[in-house]
Amino acid sequence: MLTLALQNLLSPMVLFFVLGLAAALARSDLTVPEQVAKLLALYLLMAIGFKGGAEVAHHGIDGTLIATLAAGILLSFATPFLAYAILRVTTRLDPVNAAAVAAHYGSISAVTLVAVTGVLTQLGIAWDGYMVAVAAAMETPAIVAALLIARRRTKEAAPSDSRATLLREVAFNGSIVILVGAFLIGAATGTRGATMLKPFLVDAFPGVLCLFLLDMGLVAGRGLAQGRRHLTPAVTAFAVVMPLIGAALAAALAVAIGLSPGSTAVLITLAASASYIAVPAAMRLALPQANPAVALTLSLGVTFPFNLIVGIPLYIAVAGRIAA
Amino acid sequence: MLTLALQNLLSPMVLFFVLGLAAALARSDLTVPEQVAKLLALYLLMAIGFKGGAEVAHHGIDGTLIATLAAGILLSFATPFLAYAILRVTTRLDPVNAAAVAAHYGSISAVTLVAVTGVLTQLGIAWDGYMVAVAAAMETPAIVAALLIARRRTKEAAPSDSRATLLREVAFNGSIVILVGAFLIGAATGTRGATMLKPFLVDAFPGVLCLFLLDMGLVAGRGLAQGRRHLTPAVTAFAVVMPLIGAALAAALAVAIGLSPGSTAVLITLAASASYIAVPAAMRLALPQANPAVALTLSLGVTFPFNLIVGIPLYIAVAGRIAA
Amino acid sequence: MLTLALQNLLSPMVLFFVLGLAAALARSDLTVPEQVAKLLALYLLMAIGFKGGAEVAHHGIDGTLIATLAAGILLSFATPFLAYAILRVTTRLDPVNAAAVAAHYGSISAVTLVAVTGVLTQLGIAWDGYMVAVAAAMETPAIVAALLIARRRTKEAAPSDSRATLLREVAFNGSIVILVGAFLIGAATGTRGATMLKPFLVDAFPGVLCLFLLDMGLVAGRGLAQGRRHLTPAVTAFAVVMPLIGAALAAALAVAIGLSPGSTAVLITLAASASYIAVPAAMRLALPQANPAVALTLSLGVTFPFNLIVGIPLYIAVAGRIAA
Amino acid sequence: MQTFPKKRIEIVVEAPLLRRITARLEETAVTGWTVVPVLAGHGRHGDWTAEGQIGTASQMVMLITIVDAGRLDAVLDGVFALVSRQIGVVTVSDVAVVRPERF
Amino acid sequence: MQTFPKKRIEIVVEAPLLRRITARLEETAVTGWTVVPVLAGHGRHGDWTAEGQIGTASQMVMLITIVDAGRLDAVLDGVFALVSRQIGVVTVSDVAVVRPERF
Amino acid sequence: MQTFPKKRIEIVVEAPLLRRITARLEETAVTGWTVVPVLAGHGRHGDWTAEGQIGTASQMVMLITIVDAGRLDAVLDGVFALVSRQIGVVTVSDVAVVRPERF
Ligand SMILES: Nc1ncnc2c1ncn2[C@@H]1O[C@H](COP(=O)(O)O)[C@@H](O)[C@H]1O
Ligand SMILES: Nc1ncnc2c1ncn2[C@@H]1O[C@H](COP(=O)(O)O)[C@@H](O)[C@H]1O
Ligand SMILES: Nc1ncnc2c1ncn2[C@@H]1O[C@H](COP(=O)(O)O)[C@@H](O)[C@H]1O
Ligand code: NA
Ligand code: NA
Ligand code: NA
Repeated sequence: MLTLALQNLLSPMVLFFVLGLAAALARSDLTVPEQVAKLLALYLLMAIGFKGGAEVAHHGIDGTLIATLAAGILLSFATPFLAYAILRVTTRLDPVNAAAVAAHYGSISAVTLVAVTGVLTQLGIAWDGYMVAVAAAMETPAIVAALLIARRRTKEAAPSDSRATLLREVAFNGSIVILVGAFLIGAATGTRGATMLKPFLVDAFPGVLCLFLLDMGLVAGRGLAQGRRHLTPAVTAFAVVMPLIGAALAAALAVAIGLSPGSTAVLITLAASASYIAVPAAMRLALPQANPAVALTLSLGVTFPFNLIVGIPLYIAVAGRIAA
Repeated sequence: MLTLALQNLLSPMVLFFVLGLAAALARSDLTVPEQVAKLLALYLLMAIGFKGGAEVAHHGIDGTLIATLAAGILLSFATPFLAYAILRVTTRLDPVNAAAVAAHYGSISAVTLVAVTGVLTQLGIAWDGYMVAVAAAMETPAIVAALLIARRRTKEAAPSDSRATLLREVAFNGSIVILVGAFLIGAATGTRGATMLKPFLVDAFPGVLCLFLLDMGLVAGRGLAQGRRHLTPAVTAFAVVMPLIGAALAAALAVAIGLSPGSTAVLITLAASASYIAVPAAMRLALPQANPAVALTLSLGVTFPFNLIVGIPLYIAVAGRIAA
Repeated sequence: MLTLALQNLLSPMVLFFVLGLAAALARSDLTVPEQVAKLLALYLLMAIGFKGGAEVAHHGIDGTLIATLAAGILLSFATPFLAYAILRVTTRLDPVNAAAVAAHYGSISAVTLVAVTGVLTQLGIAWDGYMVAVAAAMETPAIVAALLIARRRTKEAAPSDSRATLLREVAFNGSIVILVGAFLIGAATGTRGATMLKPFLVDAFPGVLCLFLLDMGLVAGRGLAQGRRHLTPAVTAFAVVMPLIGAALAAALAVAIGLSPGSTAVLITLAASASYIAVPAAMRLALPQANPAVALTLSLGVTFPFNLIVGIPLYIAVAGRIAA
Repeated sequence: MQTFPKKRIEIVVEAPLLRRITARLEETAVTGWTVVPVLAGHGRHGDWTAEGQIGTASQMVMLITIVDAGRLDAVLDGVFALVSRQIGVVTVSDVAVVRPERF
Repeated sequence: MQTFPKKRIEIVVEAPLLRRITARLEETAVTGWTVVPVLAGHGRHGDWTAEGQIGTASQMVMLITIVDAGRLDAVLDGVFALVSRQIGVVTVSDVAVVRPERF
Repeated sequence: MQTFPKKRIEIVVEAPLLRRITARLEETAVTGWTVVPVLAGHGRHGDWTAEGQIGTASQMVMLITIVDAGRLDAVLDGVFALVSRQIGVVTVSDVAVVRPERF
């Protein structure tokens, strides 16, 4: 496991992330232009969705799919209640901000998903293609949970529009649509499609991921510089401990379902990850009184680096031991 | 032919287009950023131009080039008169709008060209590299024809600047310059250049095309949602029948010239396609009274999907039967 | 050597540059969107830095590194004094503008570095990976020199902020950070990283370079059209002769150090190149009274095309003769 | 050239809210608007920049709409019902137009 | 700091027309202008957005030019000769500048 | 809706100078600003365009800041100390805001 950790630390992906972080903290003017960052994210989600679908076309779906989907949805929905309770007890965050942060930690980070599959591919560990669908299913339930929490715990007036509109928007948000769409296309076109798109979607993947992680490092670094003041010890501890709690819960469920080592690692990583595309946007509409910088600083500034550098190798090592 | 149609329907390219269409109609916020869309278009035109040129460097040019160029120019110039007549008889479009739409259908769609070559490559059907030059030559004559029609049929004052300036701008518009420029470079550098650029321009092509067609689907879907009201039954019928008429004329000419099956398919597709880069911009300057949404909704919202999903496999199948 | 020159002239890279130049001068609306241009530059610097680092990981560093670094710094610091003297004697540029231009010619052009490595790779000539570090080290000294010159020769008030801030900004400017960062990552991850990133960073490199040089041609062409009036015969002559002087100095130093033919060609090209990313921005802050169009027209409009088309094949040929 | 006075409303608002604002403007019978990208900003919530962002949550846009003075209050009421708890800035200024019937 | 009154003209116009407008401004001896990108808009012709567009036909840009009041009419006449049949909006407002000789 | 008069300062300035300007604004206790990208421009230094540029030297940005009239002079002094020798344009105009305490 130490070797794995070291190998991970010295992987180009982690190093490009660290480069971005360092550049931002040194106030370098290095930037990835906004539209380029969006292209990189689009590409990675398309690639991972398609790859998952093609894998499903190849190996078929077995009974574990339904169980895993259920486990994912459960994790996404239950985690925010746990996270909220922890935040209220251990930190000084008010109910609204605590609910918003809890939503981020219940939901998943597509970028962390991309990173874990990158490491698994590098290590030659297979994972079930349908985990892509599980990831998509885990995005929204946490938002529902957070809205329930916020309604109970706060006396705030209703947000500017109906819950239904909001949930519809989240369910059809761009990153889910491309992930699920590419998954379905991969499943429909199978080997023929996979061969055709291999040079673009598979061979170039690690390189694009490096460039993307450079950008994530830059954004995280700038976010940390800006959001420092939100990082009280208690809140920072939450951002490191909460992923581990989510990981433990996911590990237990994965063993119960009997997932393969690769898929176990993916499920653990999803549960340990915190959203920063879909949920932040939803929270701006659903809980506008929450300060967006709090959740973003935690999610991208602390939890993502933690997962990328420490978490992922740890989750893979654990998955290797506990999984069938 | 049914197999071909089905195979086409299940190709990643068509499916990514459909994904974009569906996402737009579901009002997803999935978008391809503007500058990224322009990069994708630039890449595809560069790739197809270069590939055509390299093919010419390899196989040389035979006598059919001149005949095919003449046929293309004739098709581009003649079609608008036919299209205008049909529009005036079957629809309620006024002369100016009918002339503008006619220009779109006389000219060609570089994106449809890219799509047909994508399918041909996938099927392993060769086409003559010089068809790229034919495509470029077919872009402008239709605009001249439309201006002649508009001058005769409308009493509108002259547009804001001279015809000469306008035609010069069209002839040097970005998509023609990159297509023809890359063609010449491919022809000049031959096999050596082709080997060097293969990973970027050839291997990645199908993947980039998928991403691009996703974008085209999004834009077409949004255009349809916006432009619905222009789609009267008569006008919609025109957008499906006109490509078939253009295709039939091109098929006849291709047989007369004795083109290969692949090149016949390309010529038919070009004739059946309707512009939406060069001509729309030219019409805004030449016939500003025309409502741009009418032609764009038809060209991108109806004719392009029709060609991509139904037309191209049909044209390839027909070409396979009639060509030498 | 004639063959080399001809082969260079007919390389896709040079031809795409010429295409961009021609399109700009023909006032075509062909453009590479701004953020796309920045992506291409980011990619190329990342690729070349990483490749250099991976090469160092493979072959190690020998004693010549220190000597070459020293030579590079010396060239960068000394050249501006020479350039300034020449400009003041042969042209009518005032002291401030002459100092600004001198800074550009002392420093290096990362884009020219990318181009020369592209040609070397095409010719199968090896160069030492650490030349990437040398390039980075050569960026800043010229700016220090120019500030010394400007302080002595002009009675201008101090610029808007301290020298220290400015030099820090230059040292951490985006293009240096990505070049050096990718170099270190390449060196740290060695063969494993190189294998993983090869399809993206190595195989696609020539193609991306072509697209980038198309953009450089467009920008240079537009700059020439705009900046024509600054191109007096004396000033234009400087932009052709100064690279040759820099090249000669670098050649002498390379021989003294005993560099390999490939590295000699790189050092000569660096010395012969003129900055147009880092130095122009620094000059806007340090010497705002200087007209930015003068230096940019010379550097990108004259010296870069000269180096790309004539210089690089010449420098490689010379390096092949004189190097150990 | 004869010109006619109108009001120019400039709204800097979080990108996720844009759809709701334009829907509200449409309800208030505003005839048109223009959305301009924003690169970066600074306010009570600190600094932000669009650079490198892959989501829209921490992004802002600027919406400009020219309206008749008679409709100004209705438009401002509609807009403020939405933005009052969001991050953003609304300003109003006087402009002159040549074709007054359009606004 | 002493300031001097000038006029600010803001033109939202279709991208293909931009070159002709700037050429006209140059003919009218306008000393400068600035072009700002536009992301999306809504007007009598419906909604449009720049997103995903590969051509310029359905794209708009915003041009801002500061001119002396004495030249306002000449500039507006020149601009309207071009934009009157095109899609777009022109507004004029009062601004103050510090270096009046520049405009 | 009650509104209160403020000043809107619009600064078009070279991109490399932006950091120094915002630092100066912060020193002058300006509460916020918004930066808008610029595509192209024309002035005494000729034409320029952002297209295809890989560096920031020949690029400009537009900064907009709403300030209280009482602070206008201090802000303009601070800004002009920086931009007077740089390439750029500064204009001031009147605007109304709804929440005056913010500026
Ligand atoms: N005084 C101001 N002038 C111009 N823009 C402002 C001003 N205050 C705030 N903004 C913009 O509104 C955003 C949010 O402001 P705030 O809610 O104060 O953080 C800032 O990031 C700026 O883009
Ligand atoms: N009232 C308005 N305020 C601001 N921008 C407008 C307004 N009306 C139209 N526009 C802009 O001008 C474009 C064309 O307007 P129209 O010709 O009315 O469709 C719209 O898409 C908007 O970008
Ligand atoms: N009169 C003006 N109106 C609007 N923008 C201007 C004006 N003059 C200059 N600018 C902008 O400021 C930049 C630099 O101006 P200059 O220093 O005159 O070359 C120009 O490229 C424009 O973007
Ligand atoms: Na989670
Ligand atoms: Na056609
Ligand atoms: Na040099």
